Amino acid sequence: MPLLAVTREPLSVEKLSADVAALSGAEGEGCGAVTSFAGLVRAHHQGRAVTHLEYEAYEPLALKSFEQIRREAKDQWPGVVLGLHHRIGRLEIGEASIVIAAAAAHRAAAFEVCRYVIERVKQIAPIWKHEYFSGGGDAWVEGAVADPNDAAARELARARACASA
Amino acid sequence: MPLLAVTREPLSVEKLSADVAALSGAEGEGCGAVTSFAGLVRAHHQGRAVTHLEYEAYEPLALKSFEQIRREAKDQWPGVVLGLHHRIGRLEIGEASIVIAAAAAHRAAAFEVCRYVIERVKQIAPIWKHEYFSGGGDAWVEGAVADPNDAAARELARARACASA
Amino acid sequence: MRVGVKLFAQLRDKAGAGDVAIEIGAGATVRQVWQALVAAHPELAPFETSVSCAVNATYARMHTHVNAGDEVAFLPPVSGG
Amino acid sequence: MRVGVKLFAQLRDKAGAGDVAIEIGAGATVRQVWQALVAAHPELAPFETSVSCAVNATYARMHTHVNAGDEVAFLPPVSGG
Repeated sequence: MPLLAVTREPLSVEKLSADVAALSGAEGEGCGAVTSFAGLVRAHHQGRAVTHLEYEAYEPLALKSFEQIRREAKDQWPGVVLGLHHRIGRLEIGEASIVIAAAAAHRAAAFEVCRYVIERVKQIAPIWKHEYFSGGGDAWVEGAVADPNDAAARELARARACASA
Repeated sequence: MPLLAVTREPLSVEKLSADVAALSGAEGEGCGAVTSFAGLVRAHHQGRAVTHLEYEAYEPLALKSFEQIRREAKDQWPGVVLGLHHRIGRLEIGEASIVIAAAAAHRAAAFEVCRYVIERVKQIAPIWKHEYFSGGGDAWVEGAVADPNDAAARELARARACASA
Repeated sequence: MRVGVKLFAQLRDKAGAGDVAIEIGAGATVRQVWQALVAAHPELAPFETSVSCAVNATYARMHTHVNAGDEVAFLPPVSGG
Repeated sequence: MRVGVKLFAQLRDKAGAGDVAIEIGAGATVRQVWQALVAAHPELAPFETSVSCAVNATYARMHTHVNAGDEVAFLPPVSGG
């Protein structure tokens, strides 16, 4: 799978981490740090029992938003190699909806990119979560109003990603 | 392997992540986020070409330091499940010397614990890195003077772990 | 001219269709496409303040002009991750 | 009394041994064990300001008292991770 993808297949943190580490190791100072994030489907949301989820994406735009996020990350953290896969379709409890992996020479950048990317995905990726509840009923989750050019949102993601020391 | 370990075996981020996710999923709000960090052996260090490394540990004290770090993390981020494996012995370029995995209901705590733990390992774990150079020669790397009760060091680790927003 | 409109998530559920064809005058903006859509599907009106838009799978603005055959997408607040 | 001293990394390389037995008076502190060690291995003296210590595999202080048979470890600056 390419480093940026929207897919119906189960996600693998291990594979994506290995891919970014291999690319990072081939350049410059080499790869000294790999960070990853996986978002998993929880059995409860805001007090309601969830049986499963469905994720829907506007796939071509989602991929372009991933590319934008990668450009933003490269601008701020040159040399970091990013992998980002989002799953769509039906997901069961405990399955990963998103995996992010970042490889860099040193740990600070790898941590910061991983966190930055999940914040930006939640802000601008055209992907929607549909929750199905135990005992019936379902709801679309409404998150952020997507605006890829909102500088304040981008700054919030950067602030969440960057350590205070 | 237990969640905290010093080992001569190759490390697996995937296995450790799965272990912490399973434990986290069984409690409270369930597991919504898993973060990981892997430190890899780089081929270059401060301008010198490295052929391989050897890591040495005072194993029983290293394990106790891992337990202290876990207690510190639990105090600040209750509910986060932590896994921490450090490898010792000979390591080749590209191999992982350390893997950390953190699982939590929500992403902020999972990211912060992962970062906090690597900072604390570098401060207080009785483990030493011995570099062997291309063309001969070798050197022990001198890092931090280990002091498990140094409040300023602990605060520095916390500050590096915590986002500024 | 005719443009294709794509709707997602709640918007699609409310409208009862994910793909809608809209007839509109040449030189129309995305906002005018939205207004034509709401005229046909009044149940979409409450989304006006939170909807994002894209033209041909690129994020756009409500004042962006559209051409015949364009794919105009309207996106409710996103919730990926 | 006799205590066992464990040395790691540079300290072990400099001393040429990872395990050293030290004879010392009852009620001695870790610092006195260190001083006896340096008397036998003067090449360790430069580490005095950067060494950490443990007694029986628990971090200790230079003023900690040791007992016969204790394992006293001296640790140069650490570099794990």
